[in-house]
Amino acid sequence: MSLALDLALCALILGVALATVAGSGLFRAIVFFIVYGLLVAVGWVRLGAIDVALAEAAIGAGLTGVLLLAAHGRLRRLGTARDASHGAHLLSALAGAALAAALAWAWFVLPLPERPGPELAAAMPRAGVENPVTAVLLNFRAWDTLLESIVLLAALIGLWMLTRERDWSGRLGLPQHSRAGGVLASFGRVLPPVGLLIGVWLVWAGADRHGGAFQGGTVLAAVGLVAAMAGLVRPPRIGARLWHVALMIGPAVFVLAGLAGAILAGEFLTLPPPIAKPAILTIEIALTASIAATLAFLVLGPPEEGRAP
Amino acid sequence: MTAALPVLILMTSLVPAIVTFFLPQESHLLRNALNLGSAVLKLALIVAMLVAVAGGAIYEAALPLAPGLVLLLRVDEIALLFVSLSATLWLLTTIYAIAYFGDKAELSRFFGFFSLCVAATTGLALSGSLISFFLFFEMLTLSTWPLVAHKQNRASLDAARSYLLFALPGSAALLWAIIWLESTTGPVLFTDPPDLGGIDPWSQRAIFALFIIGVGVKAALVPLHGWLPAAMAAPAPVSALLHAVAVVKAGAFGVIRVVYDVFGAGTVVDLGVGVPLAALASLTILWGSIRALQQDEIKKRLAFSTVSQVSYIVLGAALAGPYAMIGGLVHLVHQGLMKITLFFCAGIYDERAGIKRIDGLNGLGARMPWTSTCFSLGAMGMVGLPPLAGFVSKFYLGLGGIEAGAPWVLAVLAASTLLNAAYFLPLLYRLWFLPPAEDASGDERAPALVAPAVVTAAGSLGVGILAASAISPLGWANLIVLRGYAP
Amino acid sequence: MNALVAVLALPLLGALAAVALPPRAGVRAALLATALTVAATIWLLLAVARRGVQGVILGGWEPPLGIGLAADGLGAAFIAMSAAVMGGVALAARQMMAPDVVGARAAFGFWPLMLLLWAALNAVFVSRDLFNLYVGLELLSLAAVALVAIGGKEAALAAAMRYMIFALAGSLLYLAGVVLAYAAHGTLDIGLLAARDAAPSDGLALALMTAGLLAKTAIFPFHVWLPPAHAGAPAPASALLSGLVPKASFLIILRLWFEAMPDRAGFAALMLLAGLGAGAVIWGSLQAMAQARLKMIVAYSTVAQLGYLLLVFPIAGGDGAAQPWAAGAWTGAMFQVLSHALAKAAMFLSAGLYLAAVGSDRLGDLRGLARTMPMTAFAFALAAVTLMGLPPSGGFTAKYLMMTAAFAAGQWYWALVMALGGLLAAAYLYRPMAVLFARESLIAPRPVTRAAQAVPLVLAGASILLGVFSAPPFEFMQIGRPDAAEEGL
Amino acid sequence: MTGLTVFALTGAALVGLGFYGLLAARHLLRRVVAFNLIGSGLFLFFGAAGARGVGPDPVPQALIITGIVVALSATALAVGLVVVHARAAGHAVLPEEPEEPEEPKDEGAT
Repeated sequence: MSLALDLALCALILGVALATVAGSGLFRAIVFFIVYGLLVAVGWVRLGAIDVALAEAAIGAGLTGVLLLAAHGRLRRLGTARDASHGAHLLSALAGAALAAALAWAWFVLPLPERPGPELAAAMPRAGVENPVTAVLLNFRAWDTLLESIVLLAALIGLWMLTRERDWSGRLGLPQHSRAGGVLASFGRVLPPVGLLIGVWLVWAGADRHGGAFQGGTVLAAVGLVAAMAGLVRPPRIGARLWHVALMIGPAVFVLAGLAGAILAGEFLTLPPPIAKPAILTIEIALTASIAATLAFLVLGPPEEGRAP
Repeated sequence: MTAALPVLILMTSLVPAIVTFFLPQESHLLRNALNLGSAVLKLALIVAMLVAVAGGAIYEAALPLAPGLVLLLRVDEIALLFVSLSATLWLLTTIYAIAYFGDKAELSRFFGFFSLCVAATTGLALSGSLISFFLFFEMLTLSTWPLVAHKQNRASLDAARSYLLFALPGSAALLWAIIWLESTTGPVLFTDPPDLGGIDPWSQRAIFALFIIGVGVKAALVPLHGWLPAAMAAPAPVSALLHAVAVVKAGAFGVIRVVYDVFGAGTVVDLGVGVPLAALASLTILWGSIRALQQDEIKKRLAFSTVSQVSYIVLGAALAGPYAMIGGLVHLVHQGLMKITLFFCAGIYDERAGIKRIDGLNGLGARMPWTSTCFSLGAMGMVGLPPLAGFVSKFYLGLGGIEAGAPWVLAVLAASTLLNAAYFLPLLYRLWFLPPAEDASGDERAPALVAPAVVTAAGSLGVGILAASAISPLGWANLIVLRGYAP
Repeated sequence: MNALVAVLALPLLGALAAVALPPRAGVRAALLATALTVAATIWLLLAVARRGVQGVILGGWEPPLGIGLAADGLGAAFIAMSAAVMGGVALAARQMMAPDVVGARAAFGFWPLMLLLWAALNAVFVSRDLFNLYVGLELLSLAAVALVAIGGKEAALAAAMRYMIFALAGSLLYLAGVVLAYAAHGTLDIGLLAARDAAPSDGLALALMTAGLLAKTAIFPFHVWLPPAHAGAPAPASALLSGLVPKASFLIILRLWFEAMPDRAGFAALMLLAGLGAGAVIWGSLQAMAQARLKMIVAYSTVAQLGYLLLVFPIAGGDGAAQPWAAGAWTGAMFQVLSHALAKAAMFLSAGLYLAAVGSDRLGDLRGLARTMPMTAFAFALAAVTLMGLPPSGGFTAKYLMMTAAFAAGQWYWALVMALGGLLAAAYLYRPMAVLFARESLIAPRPVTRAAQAVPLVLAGASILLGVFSAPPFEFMQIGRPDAAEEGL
Repeated sequence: MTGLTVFALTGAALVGLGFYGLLAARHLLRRVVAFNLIGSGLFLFFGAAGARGVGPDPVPQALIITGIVVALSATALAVGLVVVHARAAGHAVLPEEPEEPEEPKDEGAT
């Protein structure tokens, strides 16, 4: 039964993916991609990885989808692309098939290795959190997560570098033309408090059950974006220093906490067990704020004063 | 002190080079004092060392770079011969150059690279290992380029490009040879030839050929000589440097090192590569002379004459016998003295009388007696008239040819002497026996230009007359061969 | 607290400060962070030289659970390389990236991106964890792409786009290999991986990771993105991109083939890598000869110079690692990395100065600039000496060591490639030299301060001194090397 | 055939499909989508591999979450680049040959 379910789900995933790659029409491809992301999130649930499922749904399908849709909107009036030659298609197909075949072959020859299970079990009591995924992310492999939050920031600075010089002092994103009293506006009034609650809960719960700074931050970013679209808040300008502080506070707290660990406990990024939980929570809260701001700004895009939406 | 002295000698040209680069163009006095002072200091240090080495002292200084890469300065007799020649001529050329350029532009750059060139020549003269030799050989290549291009006009830049076009592939060949050799034998020191047992004879021949290509470019062996006549676009002091002090001499010196210290004269004979090299040298001697005969420009004629004359040194090395060796070594000095005299004079003719071509020389002997006398001495020396310097060289080379069982060398020498006479004597005839042109002008009221020429001309006369004395270049060459260069 | 943590944390904090503070204070904070990181780098060098490999077990969690960092001689030397180049670039950028020169946008973005790039480089140079290397590489790539896009013009944007696509594809291929490695061995730590038994999927994992990293290193034939990207960025950014960035992904290839999976490297694969390297040397040089702009020549020269690095694999990799010549070849390649970084940074900064002086880097517009800007011309010439591999530069030490080892290994053809590459480098670098040296000056250049001209001169001089004093760095880089030979060949 | 195998093979197929898309697509936005397909396929494969044996391994899950965020960052910058590049060039396609920067009309390039 469950195998049949998995088979059906995977067939669906593959079908939608195929439609994304090979189907005609860019808009349709993007919509298919969002559907695809949600299906993959279901797949993660089937694999028992709830945290990944949340991340995939919120980030992989949600935010990525919004990014792509927004870009599609901005590109709409441009000419359509020439297609590649048949020879190029054939070669690409061969390369893709070879890669897929190689990975499939690898699956069947993969040995079952000894994994860091015992070490993990021994370390969990000192990790400060109950959820092993959160423990790995924010304690055992905190360096990865720290760098990852910096990657987000680098992407945002990079995106801002794409601003035209004359737009540099403008507000982020396209100029807003909110329609007062529209559906979006009333939706936008209701959603933020609810979303805020969900976001905070995801961070809080991430310590022991499922969720975490990235999932929570994504929800908060979405709240902000909806509010902006509804005209409740106006996107800030690049020059707004306070927002810059919001962007860097998470990584900064993370680095400083790591350095404090190095001085107090001997190694960089050490969280001594007695204060591990509060430390992780502090880091997570600061990270969530930065992630939410960074993600929202990434979706808004660089300032574009001179162009109608 | 035994380690410091060679380093010190190197520094006497390296430090002024670096300092000079940063001197403003206007500080003539400081620059001249620096260059002359260090040249005198260097000469003094070399004289001190000469005395000590004649008494059997050995100087050595090493700077290990990476494994297998050791910068080794080691003073032996042959190194001293070359280094004293270049130091003496450097001093004279510096005096000459200061007078020649006056207050022209870009002099800090010129004298900087000039000193760098001499530092490189000193370094390669004193090199005690193959890789050190290569290091300084390349330094010479690079520091010569801005000198050749100094005038920065099209002709100079073309000449400089043609120089690199020959020199860099030559360097590649040399490096290739060194690495091929050292990957089997390990680092090669000049103290005793390495054991070549691990390399098959044909590879040894190939390595030898690569070596000869590498150093042959600088020695202007035919057909690798094309850059040298082109380089005449450079100012006269640079020509003096190229032809007498540094570049072609470095090539010829390299041939001597390759034959006697890398392979060993015995191996060269056993491999049968000496005779082909001697043949190539002979071809160069004759070809250079024939080409010189066809030139109408004074400096071009002198340039082809250099192509020809430097191969006497190569010939001496290739014959791999004691007499030939003496002839080759002594010609290293003699040719330097004579050729620098000729170039000094050609520069004076150009600078003071505006004469570049041979037909302009008519009757100049009366108007510019000092210059013309020096020029005549140099030219007659080149031809090999006894008792001038060139005769001594040719005499020993001839003996060496007979000794090595190659009597055809005598024919080459004879033919070359005839050709030398054919391209030099008409010049002397014009200088002294033809009436001057109507509009002829020119004087030699430039003592700093004429004095160096007088000194070198006197020198080339002196080394011939005093050849029998122990302190003459011939005496020194005899000492070198006695001390272990005899096969 | 130790020096290794400092060289990672300081540029990060500097970048964050540069983001948060107002423009002027941000630049000052960035410069302060630069100075502190350089100091921390010296501290690290001393620590490694005195006490050997410097390691950090992050958070106190030992691998396989946690992530280990280690600065061996190689990693520390690479960190020193980035400190040297970053320091020079920061000094140059104070003028070249000032708001009145490049506008408020680029002036804001450059400093945090530069420091993030630095942090990413240092993180990659010391990480012992394959996935952590992936994250570090991503940070590096995004910062690098952003630095290309800073140029702002249409061609720079196209170049950044192309760079991005190659970087993305490269990342995913690398990640695919990492996934296979963890799936087969249950660890990501390089040291632990080396100790595990070989799995059948290892060959595929190694191939995928290597292919991805080659694309990021811009190894022929994946090099097409590099020249327009490096030439399109502002000069200080080009110096970082060309001098440092490809070295990070190359170092990972090296760690994979020499440390993580040395026994899985077949000779044919090693020869294939070197073949690609040889192709890069030849093709990159030929392309450099055909360029009409100084920055494009210098950028194509990077393609060629990176090719040399791959020649080390068949000489010192696989079974060759146990041979007496391996240390020489391996260290020679590292010398090439270091001297190329210094020389290339000097060249791009010189090009930037010429660009600032005459507003163009077309060769025809650079005529006679050796006269007005002699220090810059001299810097370019010294850097050219290194790239040509002429003595006594670091480039020569590199080529000498590698060529000798190639001969000793019986692979003389690679030595031939190196010799040919040197001649080709002379050919493509001669053109700009001759133009600079020509007498007639067409455009009256704007004045450039001596202080600005000193930066490339110092960098180029350092690339020469690396050859003159090559014994200490040679010894240093043997620290912590798996099979360091006492004596080279 | 187990459920894990199904997911792993799906992951492999997605990687292949995405790789094909990345190489064959000309529209840059499609290439970005393809990049995301490869990433999620790879993660699926990884997740399936990590779920083998006794109980799921949390390490791959954490790595995948990191990977997803990193992929998003790259996607955001890539999408931004696509938009500005397309706006400057008039189309969202890269030329076949890289052009010479700053002076694109020039003949000197490749």
